Amino acid sequence: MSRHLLEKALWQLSVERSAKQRFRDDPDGFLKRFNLSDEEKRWVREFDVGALQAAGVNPMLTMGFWQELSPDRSMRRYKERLGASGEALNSFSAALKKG
Amino acid sequence: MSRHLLEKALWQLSVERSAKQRFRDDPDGFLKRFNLSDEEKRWVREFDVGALQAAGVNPMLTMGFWQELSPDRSMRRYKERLGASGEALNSFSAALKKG
Amino acid sequence: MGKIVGGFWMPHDPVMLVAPDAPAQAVRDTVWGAYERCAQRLAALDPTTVIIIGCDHYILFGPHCLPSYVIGTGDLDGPIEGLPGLTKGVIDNNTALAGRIVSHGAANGFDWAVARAFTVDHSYSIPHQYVVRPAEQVLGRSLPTIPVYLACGVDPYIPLPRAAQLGAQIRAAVESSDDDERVVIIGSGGISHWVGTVEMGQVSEAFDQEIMALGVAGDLAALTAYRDDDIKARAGNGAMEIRNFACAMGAVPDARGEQIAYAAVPEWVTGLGFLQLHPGAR
Amino acid sequence: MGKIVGGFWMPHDPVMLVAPDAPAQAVRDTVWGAYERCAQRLAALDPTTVIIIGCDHYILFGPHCLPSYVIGTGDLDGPIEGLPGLTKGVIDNNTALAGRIVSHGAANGFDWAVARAFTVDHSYSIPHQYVVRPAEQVLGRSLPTIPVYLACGVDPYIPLPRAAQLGAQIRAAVESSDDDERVVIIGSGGISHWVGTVEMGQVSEAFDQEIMALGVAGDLAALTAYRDDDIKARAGNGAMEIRNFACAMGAVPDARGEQIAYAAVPEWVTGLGFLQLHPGAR
Ligand SMILES: [Fe+3]
Ligand SMILES: [Fe+3]
Repeated sequence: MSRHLLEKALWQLSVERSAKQRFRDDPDGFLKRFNLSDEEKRWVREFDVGALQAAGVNPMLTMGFWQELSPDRSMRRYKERLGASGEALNSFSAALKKG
Repeated sequence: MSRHLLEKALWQLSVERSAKQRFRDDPDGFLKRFNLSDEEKRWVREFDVGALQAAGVNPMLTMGFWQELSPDRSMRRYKERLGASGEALNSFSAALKKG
Repeated sequence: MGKIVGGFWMPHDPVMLVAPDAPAQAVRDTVWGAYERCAQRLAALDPTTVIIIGCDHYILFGPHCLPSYVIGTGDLDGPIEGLPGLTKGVIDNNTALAGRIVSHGAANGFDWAVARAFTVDHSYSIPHQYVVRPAEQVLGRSLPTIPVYLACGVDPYIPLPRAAQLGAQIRAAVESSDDDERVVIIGSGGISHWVGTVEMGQVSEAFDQEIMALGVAGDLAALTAYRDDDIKARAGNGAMEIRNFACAMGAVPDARGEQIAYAAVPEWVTGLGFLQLHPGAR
Repeated sequence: MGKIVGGFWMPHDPVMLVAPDAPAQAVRDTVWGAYERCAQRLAALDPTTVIIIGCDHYILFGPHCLPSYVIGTGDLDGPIEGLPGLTKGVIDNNTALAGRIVSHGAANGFDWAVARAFTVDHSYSIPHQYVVRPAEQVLGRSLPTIPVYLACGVDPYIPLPRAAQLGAQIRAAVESSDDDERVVIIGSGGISHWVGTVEMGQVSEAFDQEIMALGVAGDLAALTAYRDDDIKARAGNGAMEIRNFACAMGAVPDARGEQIAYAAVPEWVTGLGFLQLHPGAR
C-alpha cells in the first residue's frame, strides 16, 4: 500500500486539466498508469475518501478531489464518507474550498 | 525582459504533452498566457535559440525545445542558429538528446 | 542597511470569500475590520518591501518535490485559484532582496529552494490583496512583495524551531543589505482549523488564545515548543500553519505582539487571529 | 551501525545510447568495459544499499520550484526519458534509510527537499541499469537504490563546498543507523561537456585529467575550490556535475580514488571518467 502513489494520482487530478478529463472519461484507464493495488484503485474510483485518509492520504487532496470530481460534491456527504454522523454533519454549511 | 518567464514557457513545452500540442496548433495562442514581450514571443515562435540563450535561457531548454518542436530538428542547423560556422558545425554528428 | 520594521500575523481563509455571509454581521465586521486596520498599520510603518510567509495546500508543489522552504526570486503572478474577490495578475516582486536572502542563506546554512517564475496561491494573495494593496493606496506607491512558502500543509513539515531560525536568517539577510530597505514580514495562517478531515468545522478557541498570548508575549521559545502531533490533535492539520507565525516572529527583532483581533468562526471553519509584531529595543 | 563502504564516479551520457556506434570500437570497449568493471567492483563491496547522486536537466523540476538538493524517500519509477537500452519500470528504494537521511539532516542543518513519489531520469538510470542491476545479478539479491539530485544543471546551483558537506551529512546519517547497512554511493556525472551551447561537441581533456587526478588524490578541498564561471568556461555547463563527484567523495570516509577508465569522446560530446572511491583508515 502506498499513500505516496495515491497522493501522486490525486495531486495530478487536482492540478492537471488533462488528467481530470482523462479520469472523467475513463477512470480505469487513468489509474492504470499508477502502480496501485486493485483495492487502492477502487478507493479512488469510488471516492472512498475515508479509506484514502485511513491509508494516510493528505486530507487537502481528498477534499479537493471530492469537490472537483465526485458526482455528489456536497460537503455533508463528504463528512459522512469520513464517518461523521448526527450533529457533526451539520457543523458547517459553506461550500468549502481548501483553506 | 525575463529569462524566467521564457524558461517557464520552454519548460512547459518540454514536459507537458498538452502544452506541446497547443503550441503546435497555435503558437500565438499558447504564448499569450505568458507575460512576455512581443520580441520574446517572436524568439520562441521562430526558434531563435541564439536570442533565447543571449537572454539567459538555460541551453538545456533551448536544445530540448529545438529537438522536439522545431521544423528542422538538425543539430547542425541548431548550432548554426547559435552562431557556429565552418568546422565547428561538424564537430559532432549524433542525434543528440540532453546529456 | 536594511531593517525589519515590523510584522503581522493574519489568516488566509478562503471560506471567508466563498461564503461571505455565513457568520453573523458582527463577526464579519470584526474580521474585515481587522484586515483594514492591518492595512493602515502596514502603511504607517512606511515600508519599502513586504515579505509574505505562506503555505502550500498541496497544489503548488507535488509529491515529486516537496521543499521545506521556498522563496520567489523572479517573476510572480497569481493567485492560482479562482476565488471571489481575488484578482489574478502579475505581482511586483523585490528580486534583488529575494536574491540576497538566498545567497545569504547559502553562506549561512539555509539552502533555499528557489522559485524563479512563480504563481502564488491564496495564502499569499489574501494578505496581499486585503492588506498590501490598500497600504499601497494609502502610500501612493508600489510595495513589492516577496513570497516565501514553508512546508506547513504537506509532510515532511518544516520543524517549528527551524521556521523561527529561518525568520532570523531572513532578518540577517535584510540587515546585510546596503539598501535602506524597510521590510515588513507577514506570517499568513489560520490558527485552529481542520482541513478536509472529519472534524472540519470545529474551532479550538483555547488553543487559539494560547497562541495569541504567546504572540503578545513575544515568547518564541514556547511558540516553537509545540509537538506536531499535539498541534494536530488540539487544533487540526490547518494549525500547522503556526510555523508561519514563528517565522515572522523570528524575523522581527525582539518582537512583542499586539493583538488586533481574534474571532472563532466555525462558519468559516477557522479561528482567525490578527496580531502586529513590534520590534523591541536592540 | 551503518557504513559507507565505497563509492564511484561515473558518467550518465545519453548520447552513448542514442548513437552507440559513433566512436571507434576501442573507445566503445573502454567505456562499456568500465561500466562492467564498476558493476563487478560494486558487487565485490557486498553492499546492502546504493545511493546515486544525479542531476536534473530541467525536466524533473521546473522554474516554480528549483531545489538545491532532493532525496527520493518513497516510491520510485523511471526513467522519464525514452532512451534505447533503458527499461522503464518500478525501482526498489530503501525508504527507511532515505527517511533517516532526511530526519538526520533536519536535526543537523540540512533541509532536504523530499520526493515521496518520484520518477528518476537518465542520470540515475544509466548507473542503475549498467552497474547496479548487473551487481544484483552477481549477488543474487536486490540492491535498493536511493536517488539524490543536486542542482547542477539549473541555477541557482548548489555551491560545490555544500555538495561535499551534504555528502558528509549522508555519511553521518548512515553511520547513525542501527541497521548494519553497507552503503555504496555513486556520483553520476560527465566531466567536460557543453550541453545545448554553441561549443557542444568539444571535450576538455586537460580539465578532465585535472579532476581525475584530484579524485585519485582524494583532494576534496581542491575539488570544491573551483569557481562556477571557471568550470563553465573551461569545461562547459555540463561539467557543473562535478558537484556530484564532490558529494560522493564527501560521503566516503577519507576517500582515496582509483581510476578505472577515462576517455575523451567528442562523438559522445563528453569526457567520460570512471573512478572508485576507497574509504581510508579511520
Ligand atoms: Fe492555509
Ligand atoms: Fe548530465
